[in-house]
Parts: sequence; C-alpha cells; structure tokens
Amino acid sequence: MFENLPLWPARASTMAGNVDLLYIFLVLLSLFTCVAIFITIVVFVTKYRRRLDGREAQQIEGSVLLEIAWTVVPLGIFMLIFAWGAIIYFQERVLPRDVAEIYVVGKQWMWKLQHVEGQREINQLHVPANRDIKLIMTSQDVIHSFFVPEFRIKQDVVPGRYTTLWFRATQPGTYHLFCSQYCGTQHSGMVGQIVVMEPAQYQAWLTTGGAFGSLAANGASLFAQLGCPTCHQSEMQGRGPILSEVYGNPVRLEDGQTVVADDNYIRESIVNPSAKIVSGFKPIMPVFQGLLNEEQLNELVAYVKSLNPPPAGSVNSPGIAAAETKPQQP
Amino acid sequence: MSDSPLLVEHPEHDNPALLHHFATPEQQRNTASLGMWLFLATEVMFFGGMFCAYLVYRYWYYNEFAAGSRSLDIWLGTINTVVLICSSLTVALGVKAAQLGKRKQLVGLLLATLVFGVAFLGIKGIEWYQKYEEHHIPGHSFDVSDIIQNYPQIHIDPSHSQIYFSLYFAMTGLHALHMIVGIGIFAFLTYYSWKGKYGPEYYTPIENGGLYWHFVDIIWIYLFPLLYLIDRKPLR
Amino acid sequence: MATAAVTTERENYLNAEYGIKSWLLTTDHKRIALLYLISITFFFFVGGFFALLIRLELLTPAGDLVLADTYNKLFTMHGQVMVFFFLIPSIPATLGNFLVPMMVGAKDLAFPRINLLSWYLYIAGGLLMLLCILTGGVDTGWTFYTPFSTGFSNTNVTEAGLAIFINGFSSILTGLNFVVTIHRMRAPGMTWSRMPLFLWSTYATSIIFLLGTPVIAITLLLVVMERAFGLGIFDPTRGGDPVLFQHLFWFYSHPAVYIMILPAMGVVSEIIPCFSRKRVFGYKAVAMSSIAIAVFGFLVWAHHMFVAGISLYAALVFSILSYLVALPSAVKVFNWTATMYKGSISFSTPMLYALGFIGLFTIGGLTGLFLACLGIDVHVHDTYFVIAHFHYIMVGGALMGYLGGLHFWWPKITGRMYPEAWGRLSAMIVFIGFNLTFFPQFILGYLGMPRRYWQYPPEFQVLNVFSTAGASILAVGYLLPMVYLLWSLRYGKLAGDNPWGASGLEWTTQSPPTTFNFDETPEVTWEAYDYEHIPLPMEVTLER
Amino acid sequence: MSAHVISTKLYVTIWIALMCLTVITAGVAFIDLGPFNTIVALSIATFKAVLVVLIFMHVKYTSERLTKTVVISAIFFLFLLLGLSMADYTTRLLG
Repeated sequence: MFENLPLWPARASTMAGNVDLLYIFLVLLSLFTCVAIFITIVVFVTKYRRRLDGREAQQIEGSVLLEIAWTVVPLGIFMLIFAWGAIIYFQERVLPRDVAEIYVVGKQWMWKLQHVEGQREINQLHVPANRDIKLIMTSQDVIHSFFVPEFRIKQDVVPGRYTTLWFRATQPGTYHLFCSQYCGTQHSGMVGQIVVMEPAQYQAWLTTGGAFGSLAANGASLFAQLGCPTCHQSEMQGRGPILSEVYGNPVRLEDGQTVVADDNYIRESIVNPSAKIVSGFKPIMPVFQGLLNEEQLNELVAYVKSLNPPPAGSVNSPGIAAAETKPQQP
Repeated sequence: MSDSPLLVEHPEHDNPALLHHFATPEQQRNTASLGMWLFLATEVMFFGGMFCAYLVYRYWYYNEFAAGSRSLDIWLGTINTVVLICSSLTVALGVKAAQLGKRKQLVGLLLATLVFGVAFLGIKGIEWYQKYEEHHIPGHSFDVSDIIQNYPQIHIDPSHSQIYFSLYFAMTGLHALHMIVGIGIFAFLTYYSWKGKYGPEYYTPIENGGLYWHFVDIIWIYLFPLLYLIDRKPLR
Repeated sequence: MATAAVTTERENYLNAEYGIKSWLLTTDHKRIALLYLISITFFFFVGGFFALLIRLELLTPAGDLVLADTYNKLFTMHGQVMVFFFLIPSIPATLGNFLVPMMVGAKDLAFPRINLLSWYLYIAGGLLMLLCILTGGVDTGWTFYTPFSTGFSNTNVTEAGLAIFINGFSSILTGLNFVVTIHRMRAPGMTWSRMPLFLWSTYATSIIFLLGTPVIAITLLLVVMERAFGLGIFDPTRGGDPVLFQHLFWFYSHPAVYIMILPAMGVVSEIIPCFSRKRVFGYKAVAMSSIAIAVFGFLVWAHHMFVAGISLYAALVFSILSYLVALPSAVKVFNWTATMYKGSISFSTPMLYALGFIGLFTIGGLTGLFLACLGIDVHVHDTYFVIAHFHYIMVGGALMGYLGGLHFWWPKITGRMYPEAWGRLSAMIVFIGFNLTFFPQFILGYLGMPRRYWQYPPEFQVLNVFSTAGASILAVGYLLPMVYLLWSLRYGKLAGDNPWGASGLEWTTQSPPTTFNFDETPEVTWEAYDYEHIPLPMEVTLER
Repeated sequence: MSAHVISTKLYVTIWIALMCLTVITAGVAFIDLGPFNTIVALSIATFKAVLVVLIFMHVKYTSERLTKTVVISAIFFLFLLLGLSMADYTTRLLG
C-alpha cells in the first residue's frame, strides 16, 4: 500500500535536489523539536501527575538565562534556514546565461505555449532535457500560477506584464503542469503536461510542426502588416527608434533616465508606447493596447529580440533577475 | 439609555452624567478620551490603505498625477483648506467655552463650525460638479482629452489618468463622508449644548467631537498638497 | 440535585431580568458574550457544513459530488465564514467579553453600549453574509484576489465584501473596548505585572484589531467600488497593479492569524498553571511575547507573495522578518512546557485541550518555518501544505484553545459542570480526528496538489481519503460538546464559585456572577497565578 | 488632563499660523523647485498637522503619555504599511 505513497514528487530538474535537501533538513529539524517537546511534556505530566499523597506543586518563578537561551538558539537556527532558503531562491530567480526561451500565456482555463521556433501548444509543453529553459509568461485575464511540482518551481502569471521562470529538466518523462493560483470555475481543469525529451528527439519534434513559421518570422510579418516599418526604419531618418540591437541594451529616455530594454520594456513600448519615450523622439506612436492579443504581442517581442545579431537571448546580467518587473506597466 | 435605571440603584452616584461602572468622573473622562484617540488611530490606518495606493501609483504614473492635479481648481482647494482651518479654530474655542461653562458662546461657536462644515461640502460639491461636466469622473463617460490637449508637453495615458481620478474621488469622497458624519455629530452637540447639557463638569462629548473634527481637518491638510499641488510650476 | 439547585439559586446575571428585550438591549458584557456565543456557534456549524461537503467532494479524484462552480463557492464561503464570522470573533468576543471586565475587577467594559453595538454590527454583517450565501454565494476564495474578484467573478462579491466590511467595524469596536478597559478599568492593585496572561494576549489581539482591520476595510471597499464604478485601482488593463491588492489584503490578513491564535494562547496560559497548580514559568516573557507577536505580525505579510511577482529584495526582507515572529511563539511553547515541571498535574478536560493545543500549535508553528523559507515556499505555496499549516494553527491552535477555554470557564458562565468523562472523550476525538484530517495534507502539498482543486490527479487519492475520514471523526468531536454542554445547562451539577481552585479575580465571585460582577470593587494584593495560596477544592482532590 | 484651559490668544495665533502656511504652500507650488516642491508641500502639511495635534487637540498639554503613545504608534504603523509596500515597488526594477 505504501508503495503508492511517496513523500515527495520525482526529482526532474536541477533545482529539485536542492529544494529537497533543505526540505529534508527542515523535516528532521522539526521532527527533532517536536519529539523533544512532546517527550518533555509526557515526562512532566506523568512524573508530576497529581496524586493523593497530597504533594504540592513546587513554585518556580522562571529563569532569565533559560529565556535568553531559548530565544537566541532558535534565532541562530532560523537565520541558518533563512540563508539556505535565500540561496535557493536566488538560484531560482536569477537566470543563467544562454537560455532557450518559450512564451507562456495563461488564460481561463488553459495554458498556451509558443516556442520560438514556431510550434504552438495548448496545455502541453515539450522541452529538451539538459537545456536551460526560460519561460516568459503573461496572462490575458486573471492571475494564474505556473507550477511544476517535479521541477519544484512556481511563479504567478500576472496580467499586464511578464514574469519569468527558468528550469533545467534532467529526466526525460511526462510531468504535471498545474495552475496553482485560483482563477475561476475550471481552475482545477487548467492542468497540463510537461514532456521532457532527449535533445535529439526534441529537435525531431520541432520539425514536425513547423507549419506556423518561427515566432520571430510571424512577428516580422505582423510588424509589416501593422505598418511599423514606416517609422522604425533601419537608418536614422525614421520617426521611431531603430530596433536592431535594442534588446538587452540600455536605452536613454527623454526624462534622462536609463532603462535596460528587457522583455517587459518591449512589451510596454508596444501596448503603451508613450510610457517611456526614447530620448530624441516624440510620443507619436499609436497605442496598441487591446488591438493585439497576448500571443501576437509575444511574436512581436520575439521579432524585436531576433533583430539583435547573435549570440542574442541573454540580458541576464545578475542585476536583472528572473521576474523582470518594472515600475511602469501598460 | 438603558443605563439610566441602573443609576437609580446606585444612589452613591450623585452626578447624573457618571455612568454606573465608573468610580469617578475623572476616570470616565479619561476613558472616553482614550477611546476617542484609539478610534482616531484606526482612522489613520483606514485612510492609510488609500495613501498606500496613492503612493504606489504616483510613483509609477507621475505624469498623469501631475496633469490630473493641474486640472483641479487650486483656488477652491485653497479656500476649502482655509474654511476647514477656521472650523478647527471654532471647535477649539468651543471646547474652551464648554470648559468655562459659557453656554451661549459654546452654541455660537458650534453653529459657526456647522456653517464652515456645510460650506466645505458645498465647495467640494461645486468641484465635483465641475469634474462631472468635464467628464473626469471614472466610468463609461470618462474622457481626459481636454487634459491631454492642454498639456502637450507631458504624455498622458488616459487609463492612468483614470487611476488618479479614481483615487481623487475615493479619497475626497471618504473625507467628505467623514465630514458629513462630523456635521451630524456637531448638530447633535449643538442641540444638547443649547439645552445646557454640557458645562465645566461634563464636556467630554464636546471634547471628543472636537478631536474627531480636528482629525478630519488633518486628513484634508494632507489631501490638499497630495491631490492639488503635485505639479503647479510653469510649463516648459 | 437539580431541584435543590432551583431553590437555592442566587441572583445572577442570567436571572436578573427576563424576556427577549432584556437580552437584545442588554449592556451587560456577560450577556453580550452569550449572544456572541450563540451567534458564532451558528456560523461555526455553517462553515463546518461547507467543510464537510468539501471533504466529501475530495473523496474521489473526479469532480462528481458537486459542480465546479459550487465547489468554488463552498471553499470560498467556508473560508469567509470561518475566518471572519467564527475564528476572529471566537475567543475575543465570547470569552474575552465575559472575562476581561471580571479579570480586571471592573463592573463592565469601558463602553457597554458600544459593546452591544459591536454585536449588532456582527449580526448585520452576518445576516448580509447569509443573504449572500443564500442568493448564490461567492466564488473568489476568501482572499478576494484581484482582478478575478473585481472584473471576472459574477457572483455576490459585493455583498460578501460589504458583509466583511461591516463585520470589521464590530472587531474594531471590540478591540477598542478591550484596550480602553485594560488601561482604565483595572481594580486597585491590579498592576500590569499582576494581570492574568489572558489579558495580555487579549490586549495584544486588540492592537491588531485596531491597526489592521481598518486596512482590510478600505481594501474591500475599494474592491466593491471597483466593481460598482470601474475605478481601475487594481485593474491591470487600466494600469492598476493586482499585486497591490495582495499587499493591502495581507497587511491585515497575516496579522489576522495572530488575532485568532493570540487569544487561544491566552487561554492556554490560564489553563496550564491552573491544572499544574503552579505560577506560570517566565510570566514576563510570556506576557511580552504576546505584544511582540502583535507588533512583529505586521512586518511579515509579503511572505504570502513570494511567487506573486514581488521584487527579489522585498522577498528577502519579508522572509527574514518572518522568522522574527516565530521567536515569541517558540518562547511561549517552551514556557508552557516548563510550567509543568514539578507541578501537580491533573488531566481535566481543559488541560487535555491545552496539551492538545501545544502539540498541534508546535507542529503548525514549525511548518510555518517551511513557508517563511524562500526556497521551500516557492514549491509548497498554494498547495495543500499551506492548507495543512494554517489549519494546524487556526483549528489545531485557535479552536482547541477556544474549546479548552469554553470548558474551563463553563462553570463560571453557567454555574454548572459539564460531564467530565464526555469532555475528555471529545477532547481525544478532536485531537485524533484533527491529525488524521490535516497531517496527510502536508504530504499532499509537498507532492504538489494545489489548493482549491475540485478534481485532482488520481495518485493523490489515498491521502485524501485519510483526510476525509479524519474530517468525519472531527465532526463527531465537535458535535459532542454541543450536545453535552447543552445537556449540562439543565442537568449538570452545580459548579460552586471556584470548582478548579483557580486563580484570577473572576473566580472570586459567585458562579454565575451577578450583573455587576463584584459586590464591592476588589482590591488586588496578590500576584497572578498565586497557586501556593489557593486551596484546591476537596472534590477536585478526591476525584483524581 | 483636560482641566487645562488654553488661552484664546494662543488659539488665534495658531490659527493665523495655519492660514499663513496654507497660503505659503499654495504659493510655493507655483515656483519650480524640482523635486523639492513635493518635499516642501509635505513638510508644510506635516508642520500644520503637528500644530493642530499639539495645540488644538491639546496633546502638548496632556499629562498623559498614553495619548502620545497612541498618536506615535498610529503614525508608526502607517509608515510600516507605506514603507514595506514601497520596499517592493522601488526594487522591482532591480529584480
């Protein structure tokens, strides 16, 4: 019977072992504390049980030394746990260089996934093993949460901005994908599968569904279709900034600030162009909020990113960590 | 007043204003005063939630907040501040009149406070009506194209403007609600002052009503710069 | 026995006046406490009924008992009713109302009429909540997360929000009354260092009532206004930040957990010395830790938001602060344990509940460390691990404390004893049923079962079956006291003024007390928990 | 505590001060001081609030520490709410 009762899910990512190690440490620590307290209580209540011999309780005021001891010792242990947990959290949130990107859109009640190469999936995500994958996620309605227990990762997917998540799967196989933030009627139906494949198999899988064209290519045609090239030309005369080599680089704004053009910046510049005006330009670009759906936005973002000469893809200087959020939102 | 029959059973209380469960009038007064101050502390946190939202969005959407603030009538805002400060003076003097047992003076000062309070609400009403005519009230007919035209130098996103006006109406609305409650309390206090209920022996309600009134005044003292004075400097 | 009782019955607060009006217009804190007792018991069974339906639905992986929508409403209303209409008022409004004036040696609370107003506000909020439930319910989860609650749910969110808004004022006024009473109404000689620890924890609770509740009131008001007028403060399509709602919500709702647990800690701090016949170990440390919990409780709220999209640095700050609040809780557990050392311990029903409290609270507290720990929280956040953790605190902690306190002061409140054997039996049943219900959920959570799931993958079924089985036992454990406590009102033996030989001013008056509690204002000349000088009643000595 | 009666003269002086400060704060807003506009406006508001609390609300004259404690803790907890929330918003750019 207990064969069907595992204590933790499979460890299928590089993160899982680290989390489990800390978890097991905490379980043992808790177990030790519980047992120590419970045994003490049991000993006290049996040894000092009220008897008919009329023995009275012995009044004891307290002990400052003990109070200090059982404040300071737990504090020390807590700080250890904090530091350990913080290290793991850093690993989870700070992205490694050279990651493969996949776009995720949550909506009531499904996961829509877009591969840079063009494959689109619903509620099923194919990824290669032993490759760092970055998920760039947004929601088109309410808050969802992308949760893969076997990878020990979770991140809320918030409408109106990108949040990111990365993982490196280690074991080929099929794993749960849950939405863990309550999102309405079919919340428990917003589940899917993560299919981890050997890299070679994954390459083969990629070629089977290429009908869509790559994400950046779709973005390029959308870019042309929306008339963007009228202003965003490749030389300086355009009324809008040149877009090649924007992504990942610092941009000087009209108000003197400098921001790094990350995913959220590009997204915002499309849906709400005038939030951050690039120095030397006028706020004349039309607002695309409501005119583009989240998938189209992702295509445009992917296109802008593809304009960078290779090797592209990594803006991930340690300063700009996983959840690239900015004070300004569309 | 379900307490009154109990007073009969306790003849040692010769002061009719002293409730049965207090030992001395002093204790009763201190109790009421502490209660009022604690209530004001909760009010600070009540407005605090909105101040928090204000702070976040002003930090994010400074341009829209600046433009929104410009569209308010600074004259009416200043006059309203003056009106409230005057009302605070009359309240403070009213408490003093009660302490000294000057009934007519007390009634006069409370009436003056009522007049100032109503004047404040009247001016606030005019301002809101202006906003209504300008379509600056959040909702379906919300439209800030006039603000956008007036300030071409600053880029303004209408939906962010709506956040400013949402906060403007939420904050001034709740403040006005507190004013209305305050006017109700003061009408009540005026009536009983006229009846001669309060004097040097017993003026706790006047004192506590005054504390409430001053508190509402203080909220406005902050709302005025936060909402009206964000950006008044000459445009470049 | 019973007939003798009738003839010798002294005048007390229960028989001082008769008629429905004498209850509904009473300003006597003890009668108001009973009004609360009846109303929160009603809401407890409403919330419990929803819980039972939830557990039955989760017996099988498929969503087969109720519809998905119904299930979502069930867990939402279970949460809202239990948190806002049972747990938060439970101990403060019943035992607190009854005991605070008596413990300080006063005739009543500082503001008796405001106290009655609190109850009416509670009832108004409660009726609105019932109306909301009966007209279709609400499905946002008790957390009301935006933008789901503002823009997507088409259930009775407005009604539920307003119900909790109104109920909030009831809490604020109750807290205000307690703080003022403790400051201003203490009898001569009742210094701060002589106050029973129940008063200290009630005082700490009231601080949270006063400073936290207004924030959730305004937050829910903003949600209601956003629904009504489309303000856009939390609406991402208008540039609002849905995460801001979470900040404001948890600013109150994390401290609210301490509103629930602190009074229970106070109860336990009364019970353990009494049934150990000892002064509590480290009185000052226990008293100060209550205040520390109340203050630190306000510093930790964003540990509910580690994966919500807050900044990395904010997460670090809130994580480290979260450990601070664990310290005073640990200090309390250690002191209670030390109190039993060299005591004279009896296993009366209240003591069983108190021991159960320590056990369950210890587990709940330790698993709290997991959630404060960033690395673990990312994995277990929004899973059944969290459910198990907070039920260990709120049900294993707060509810055990409430039941323990109810049994402990039942003789004082009603003048009657409950049947001791039944009391012990139900305490055991609750303890066993509780662990069977919620312990498997820790494992479920770590395995990855998300919360608020109407249907779930089949591999989680075994643990869910355990949980549902436990819930059935738990239900029996809660129904039993209901039955025998009611029975004792008529048939219980007369309690006497101080059946336990307990310390505290409330035990120096008659049971049930008279309307003004004390014939003369008492003068306190002894320290708290002065068990050396309190004789144990003969029958208690012999019974053991 | 409440037995203290404050002279009418002081009340009127404070009132005049509050009026002047109101005019000053409205006037200063029209001068471009950069970020100092906000700082000046809020400083004046705080100064006005302090005057009201200390004199009109008698906090200066109360012999009780408790009233002052209540005022200070309310402000303290308000700043906790604002400060810790902003700790998130101001550092989101950094990660």
